[in-house]
Amino acid sequence: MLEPISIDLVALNVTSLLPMAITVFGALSIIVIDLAAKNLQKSFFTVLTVLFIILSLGAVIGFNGEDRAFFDVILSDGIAMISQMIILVTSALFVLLALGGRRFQEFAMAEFYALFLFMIAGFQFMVSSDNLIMIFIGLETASLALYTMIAMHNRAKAHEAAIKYFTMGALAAGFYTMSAMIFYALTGSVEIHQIALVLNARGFEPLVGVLAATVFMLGALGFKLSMVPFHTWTPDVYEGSSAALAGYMSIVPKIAGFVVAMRLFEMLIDSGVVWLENILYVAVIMTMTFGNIVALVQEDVKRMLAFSSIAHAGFVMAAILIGTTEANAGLFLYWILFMFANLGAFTMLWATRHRQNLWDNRYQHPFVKFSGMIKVSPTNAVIMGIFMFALAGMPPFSVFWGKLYLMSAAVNSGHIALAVIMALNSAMAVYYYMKLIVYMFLKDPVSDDENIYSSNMSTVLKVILGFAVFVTSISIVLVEPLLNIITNYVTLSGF
Amino acid sequence: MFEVIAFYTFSILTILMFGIVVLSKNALYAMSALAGGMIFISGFFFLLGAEFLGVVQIVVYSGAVMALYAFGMMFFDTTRDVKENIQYKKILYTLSVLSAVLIVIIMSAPLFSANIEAIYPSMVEGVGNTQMVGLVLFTKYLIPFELAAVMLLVAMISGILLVSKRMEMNLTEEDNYEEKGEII
Amino acid sequence: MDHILSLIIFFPLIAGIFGFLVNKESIRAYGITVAFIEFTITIALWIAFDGNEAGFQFVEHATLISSFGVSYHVGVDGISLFLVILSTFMTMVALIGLNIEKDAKNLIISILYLEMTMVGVFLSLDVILFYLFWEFSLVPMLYIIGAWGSDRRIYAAIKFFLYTFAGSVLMLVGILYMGYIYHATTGVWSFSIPDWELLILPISTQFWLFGAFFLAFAIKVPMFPFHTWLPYAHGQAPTVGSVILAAVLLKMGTYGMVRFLLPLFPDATIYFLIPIAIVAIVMVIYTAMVAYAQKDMKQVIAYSSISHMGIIILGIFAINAEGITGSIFLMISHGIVSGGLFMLVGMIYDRRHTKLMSEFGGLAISMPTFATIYGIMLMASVGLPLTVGFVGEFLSLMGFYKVNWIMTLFAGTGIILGAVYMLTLYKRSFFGEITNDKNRGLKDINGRELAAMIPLVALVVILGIYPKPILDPIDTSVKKMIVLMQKKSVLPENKEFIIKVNSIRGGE
Amino acid sequence: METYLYIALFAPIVGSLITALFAQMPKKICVGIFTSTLIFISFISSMILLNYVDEDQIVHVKLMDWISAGNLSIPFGFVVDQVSVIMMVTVTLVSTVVHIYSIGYMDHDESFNRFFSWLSAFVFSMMILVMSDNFVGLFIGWEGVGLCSWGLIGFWYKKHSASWAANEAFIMNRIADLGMLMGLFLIYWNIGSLQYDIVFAQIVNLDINVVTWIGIFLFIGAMGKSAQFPLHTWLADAMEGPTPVSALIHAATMVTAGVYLIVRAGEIYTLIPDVGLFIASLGAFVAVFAASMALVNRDLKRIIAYSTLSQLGYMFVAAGLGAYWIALFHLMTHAFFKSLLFLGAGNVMHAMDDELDIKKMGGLYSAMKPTAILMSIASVALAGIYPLAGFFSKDKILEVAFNNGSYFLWFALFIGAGMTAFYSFRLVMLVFFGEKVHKKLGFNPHEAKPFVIYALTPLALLAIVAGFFEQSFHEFTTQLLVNYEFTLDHSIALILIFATSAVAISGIAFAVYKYKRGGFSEKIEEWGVYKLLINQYYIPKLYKDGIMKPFTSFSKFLWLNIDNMIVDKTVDMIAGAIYGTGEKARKMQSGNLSSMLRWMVAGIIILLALAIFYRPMV
Amino acid sequence: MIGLTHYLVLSAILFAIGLVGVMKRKNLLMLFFSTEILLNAVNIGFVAIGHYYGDLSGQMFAFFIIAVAASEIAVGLGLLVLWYKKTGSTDLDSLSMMKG
Repeated sequence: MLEPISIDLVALNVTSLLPMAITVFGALSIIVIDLAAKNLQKSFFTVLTVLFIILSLGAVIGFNGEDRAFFDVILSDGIAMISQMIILVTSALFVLLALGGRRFQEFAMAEFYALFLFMIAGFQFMVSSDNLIMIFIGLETASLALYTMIAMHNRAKAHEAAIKYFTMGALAAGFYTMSAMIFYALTGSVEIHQIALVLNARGFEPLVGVLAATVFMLGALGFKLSMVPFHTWTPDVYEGSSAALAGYMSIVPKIAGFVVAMRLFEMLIDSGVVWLENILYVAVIMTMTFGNIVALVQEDVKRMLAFSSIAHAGFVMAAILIGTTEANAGLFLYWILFMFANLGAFTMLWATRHRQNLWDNRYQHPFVKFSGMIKVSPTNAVIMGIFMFALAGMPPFSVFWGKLYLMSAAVNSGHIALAVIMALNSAMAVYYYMKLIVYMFLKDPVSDDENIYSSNMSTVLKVILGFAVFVTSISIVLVEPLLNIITNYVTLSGF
Repeated sequence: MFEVIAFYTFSILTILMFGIVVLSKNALYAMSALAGGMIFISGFFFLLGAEFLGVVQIVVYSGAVMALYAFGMMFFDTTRDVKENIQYKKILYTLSVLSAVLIVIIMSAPLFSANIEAIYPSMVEGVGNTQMVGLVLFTKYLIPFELAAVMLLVAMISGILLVSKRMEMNLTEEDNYEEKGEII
Repeated sequence: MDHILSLIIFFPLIAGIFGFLVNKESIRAYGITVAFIEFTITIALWIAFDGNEAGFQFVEHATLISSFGVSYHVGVDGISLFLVILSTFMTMVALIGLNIEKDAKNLIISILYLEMTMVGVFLSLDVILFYLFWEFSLVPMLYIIGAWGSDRRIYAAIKFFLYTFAGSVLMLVGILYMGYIYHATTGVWSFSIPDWELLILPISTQFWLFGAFFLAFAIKVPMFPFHTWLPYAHGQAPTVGSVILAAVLLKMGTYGMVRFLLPLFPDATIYFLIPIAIVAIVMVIYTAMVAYAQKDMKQVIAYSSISHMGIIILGIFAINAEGITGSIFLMISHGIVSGGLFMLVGMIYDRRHTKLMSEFGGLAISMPTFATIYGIMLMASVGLPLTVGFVGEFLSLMGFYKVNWIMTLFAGTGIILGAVYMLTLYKRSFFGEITNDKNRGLKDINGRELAAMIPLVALVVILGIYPKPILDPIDTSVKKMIVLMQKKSVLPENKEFIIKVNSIRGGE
Repeated sequence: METYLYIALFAPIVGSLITALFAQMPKKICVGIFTSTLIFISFISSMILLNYVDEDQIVHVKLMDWISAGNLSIPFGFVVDQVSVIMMVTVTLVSTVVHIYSIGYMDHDESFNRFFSWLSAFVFSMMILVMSDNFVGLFIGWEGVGLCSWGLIGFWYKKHSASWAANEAFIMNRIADLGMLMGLFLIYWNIGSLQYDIVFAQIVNLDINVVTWIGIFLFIGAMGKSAQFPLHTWLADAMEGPTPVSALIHAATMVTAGVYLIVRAGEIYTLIPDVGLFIASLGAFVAVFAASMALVNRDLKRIIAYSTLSQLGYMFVAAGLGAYWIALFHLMTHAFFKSLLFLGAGNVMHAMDDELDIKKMGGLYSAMKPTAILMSIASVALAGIYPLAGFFSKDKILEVAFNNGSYFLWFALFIGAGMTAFYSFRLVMLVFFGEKVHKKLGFNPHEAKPFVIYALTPLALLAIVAGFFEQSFHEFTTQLLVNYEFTLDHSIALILIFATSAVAISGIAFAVYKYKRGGFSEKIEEWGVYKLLINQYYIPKLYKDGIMKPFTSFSKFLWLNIDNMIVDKTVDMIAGAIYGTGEKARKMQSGNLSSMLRWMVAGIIILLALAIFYRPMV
Repeated sequence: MIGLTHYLVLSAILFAIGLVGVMKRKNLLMLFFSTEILLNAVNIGFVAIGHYYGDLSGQMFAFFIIAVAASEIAVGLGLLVLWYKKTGSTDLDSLSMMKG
């Protein structure tokens, strides 16, 4: 007979749900408001979204309860916290890009903001759980919202991008479930900590099963993290989406993916699955190198940034392979610093977004567009230059410190060869970032019209740009406090 | 014995059905076969004592999903044969065969372990499957369940939005620009 | 006086930022003023500098990333002092000689930033800080070459940038590994050079680290066979770029060798001494011959720079006070001389818009003063005694003689070949009758150019006659470093080697 | 006395520097006078110092520190002792004469002022060379005279051949300088100092091999400056410079610096007689070798230049055999008569509008009597006829060779003496006597200005009487220098003197006899020997084809083929390869969804295959 | 007796069929069918494993997978409709604006 259910509300730790609850509530309220009051401007929704995000961020920061909540489905540990912070801050910054100078289809619709908040909620759930079901649902919620948002840009390319992303996402979902199934078959559990326990008890036998599960998980997460050869969607999707969303995509889905990968793969590597370590080693190198090599030959800045984000992801994935606390802290540090540089770069693209293809039949932001920018629009050129240098890992700008810390982590754990490859890759990467610099600073302008570079510029964008420049430039003093916070959180969760 | 016969029958049928889905040139056949395959799969669920899931499978897939597909198909006017221009067939075949072989090899490995204790036992004396499912769903999996609701909401909003009239206008186009040209 | 080094580093930066406010017409005056003030500060530093003190002076320390041991740590000793002064001096001179009108504002501000990075490289005592300035120095240079250069400027600029950048990323790995070892040994994170100098490393570690650091420096110097970016960079760069590149940027490489390779990895240094010396000698002879074959005046000087850098390297790897002191002095003198030569070529280029020697001939007739100054610089470059060029060359070769006399003999052919290509250049361009009518009405050197050249000529002679005020502080610091090397080296035979090369008559 | 030292040293440079300011201005006669005065002051100071040193006192000063690093410490130190004071006097004396002479000679030159600036600078360098108290100081002067020689040979820089010769001289000297530098390094690393006094005091303690090497290296340096075989070609080419330059630099002073070095480092060379013998042999060889080239040459200045070369050979024989004071003595006397010869030649050149071919002259005696007399005196002195200066110094050298038992050397020198006499008078005869060829060619010779002639008289006087100071010179210099012990019988010495004088006189007689009658027939120009000699043994050609051309083409090869095609291409190729890989890898990005999905599946398959088949060892 | 392995192999075969469909199909609508097959194949596996462990998690997972599948179809069809409206095609090869 079934016993009556008695649930201790305190043990549920409801507060741990607060951040996600706020975002979901925000999304719902936006829909409701949209139903109630028509003709609201995009600025209203944007600001409202930001407010909800800030509230959620407050809830994350203010959280000091137990790790586990709701029958262990929710795991609010350190990396969940830190990644949520990154997700929320990035979201808040990027959603403000909606307030560009021109009107765009998607930003005029309240649903966009609702979907945006739903997506954040999805990612939040995804990072704060070690239950494969929960992760899956969170992932899908976020992805579905994201597909729609891409398509809402309402250009043929946006649709194409959305469909490509969606289809491949569906396949990746298949991989994910397959992996979960094999893990379940092996351990009878769908919770990572439980899986770890059982696998250790079984001595990782049959290894082929463990590896197969890992393989499918690699496929699923590799898709999210745009790991070679699961990366093929990245450039197309970035190109098709609006610059604002593309920039967002280069940060948030990946950090969520990294967290899941950390939870799962590091468990395996720590338990001595050398196979995974080797495979990841190769994958990391391939991803870095491929991203860099193909980025070299791109003609469009946005596509170039897409490939470069593949390379950056590969670089950061090395942290998972290394697996030390330092490396994991480095991962988050890198990603935060990368976020600011990327925010700036994509914002700049967004601000220079012109209604027509003036330069190339296909591309919105071909390199040619920027040639001689220093003469036409010097401030913009210098700002863009700073972001390029930052992305290239030029000291003293932001990403350099991330690179430094990650490479140091590699060296400290004895992965010297890896560090060398990372270094060589950064050298290679410099070329394509430099290409834009060369166009902007060294070539002659194609047009004397300054407005060409500011057709979507607005005060908000300027503020964001200013903020990004500021953070990127002074990151040397930010590293210390950031590291302290990150290391604190990462150590808390035992990574 | 019944189990064996049922398993093999259903297996053959599902494989057949899904084979048609993948190989048929006619979209209508493919869709019908998919619906059939889904129903046969629910047969496995019943066989395995997951009545609730079996019902859900029939309702959701054969009901909702297939209806959606049918509407879609009518919209796209693909009831007739579709021409598919398949490139690099050799690669396709190699990949197909390899994937089948490898996945089957892995699945036939002894994944199962007898000494694992169920955390959420499905068989409690005197309690039906549906009841058990309800119990677990509203305790342990309450949050995923709620999130699934959110996900469905997202899907709903997306679906409505994407096919709505609003996606046919273009704000940028309406803006008064002096230059003319293709909107990107 | 406590924060004079920070002042030296950041003054150009701040001045550069404010430079945006200055209007176009007066930007050149602004640039010169700033550079002059900067130079004055460095002179004040020299005056305040205690020449008898071998260690670092005016040290400033502020932690930046405590958990990782990165700090703002600057200081100056005899080795770096004069390179700093050279940087500020050459920047000033280059700015005085500058006559580019196009986008002068951007150019001058870039030069000021460049000045900051150069000074920063020489003053940093924290390796990360060093690396930061080291890398960042590429950026203004990229802009200067790429925006104001000649036809193939972009190719040259990118080549310069990528080549040097690629070299230094491996150094970064080396730096991190070194930091790791320090951490592993002491339990504390530190990237401070004085701290690192106390670390005794096992041989195999030394080898790897030596390699990582050496590659970066070798490319920067540039050593054969990593030198091909330099002729392009020089060939395409505007005069001001070439001047600073040749005078200061190349010295970063050799400075790095003195600052890092020798004191940190003494055993590896001795182990790799002969191979490096062979490369250096090949570099001396090979590039001297290539210089001889050039048709373009600027390329001759570019290749001659490489050749001279070979002698500097040889001096450094002599591991004795004579050689190292000499090579540091040679860095300074080569900075002055090659900078001056590039300026002179720039002047002639301004007049004729060509640098091909075949276009010239008989310039001494139309431009006698110019020819005289050119001649003085040329003789200094050839290393005539009583010019600044001789002292360093003499000491470097003398130092290396103790290590290996046959190799010194080969390296010494550099001074013969140097005379060959330099005199040929001079003869082809300045001597003979005027064959090309375009050369006939050329104006002799004007006031602005003279103002830029006179300080250089004066220094060439003064330092040639009285190098002591510079040699003494260098020598003090170098001797201390050699003692350190000797203490630190792991193998007893290396200890003996250091003693041997530093003593008269084989260690008696 | 230090004041005089500084005056002697710095007076020329003061003149030079001040004059340099006027370098680009039109001719100012006062410039010439000013510098000449300063040089004369320097000469007077040198004389005062000579007087002072004669009282067996040495002036040694240290002006300031120059280079100090490590254990090395090199000051600007100057020493006036018996050897350097002789050199100082010789140098300043000849310089004074040349300066005054040049006022007349360079009268019409547009770069009159520049000339005096260079010339004074040269004197200063030479003074540093001889006065320095250490090897590096000597090296400063060494290079300084090289520089000034470069500037003065190439003085008429518009002439291609002049600037070429200047460069040749500089580069040849550089080659030798490298040897010298090596010598300095070797000394330093074995003794720890480069001061003469310390080095000479300690040199005996060194291993003989080391000393040998030091000796060889220093001699290589000397070979360049003194144009010894095989570095001799520059000297003849250096005649492109103005004639006073040839007189001062390429006859009297600079080229003898090599001899001075050997004499100065006598303490080293006495330890290594083998090297000394080699030096002597080379000297004897050059004495004959150069004289033979002088026999047939038709260029007025080149003949004298070869003669200089030959005489330098004589000096090296003396120095090599340890007779340092004799080498020095010959150096001094040679300076007098050879510069006289050159300056006279300068007069002839002026008279002949810079024509140098002696076959085109002839019979100039009537037009320029004083010059002819002066040149004849110099030639007689050169030939070594009693009682002129050349006789005393040259005979002593032959005596040394004989005394040393090097009869072969003696014989070579003996032949050389005969040849010297012959070519000297061949020149005199062809220029001043015989048929007046120049009339036919339309030349209109005239004598130089009187003050020019007067300026030459001191030299002529010294060329005549200097020989008689032999004894006092000997006593004076051997206070410092190693004495040379003659073991020869007086009678044999006398026989030798007679033999030498005889060969010299017969050489003169032959020349006079032959050229009175219009010289040799044209036929000898067909002879192989003649061709060999007129082409300078084909050595310049060898250098040009064997060294310069291959060097140039090899340089070009290195630049175009190695540097551009290999070293640089490799770098570009690496970059290109990476870029090309990018272009190839880009194809993977076909944009076709189907292939994208296939890539994903393929990735999974590969990983699965690895999962099954790849089992890394833990 | 039918063991877990039977079910798993069945699941594997169906999954492979799904993969073949995903790779082969050029009609986007039919390609979406294949993704459904993938998820269904996994569902069988989950339920079977749950059954043999006597554990409900498998059924739970399968339940959520069904939900996800349904949502995906909604969004996917929406996108496809959008595309069809624009281009009049559901052919995968019509997605060819972006490459390289």
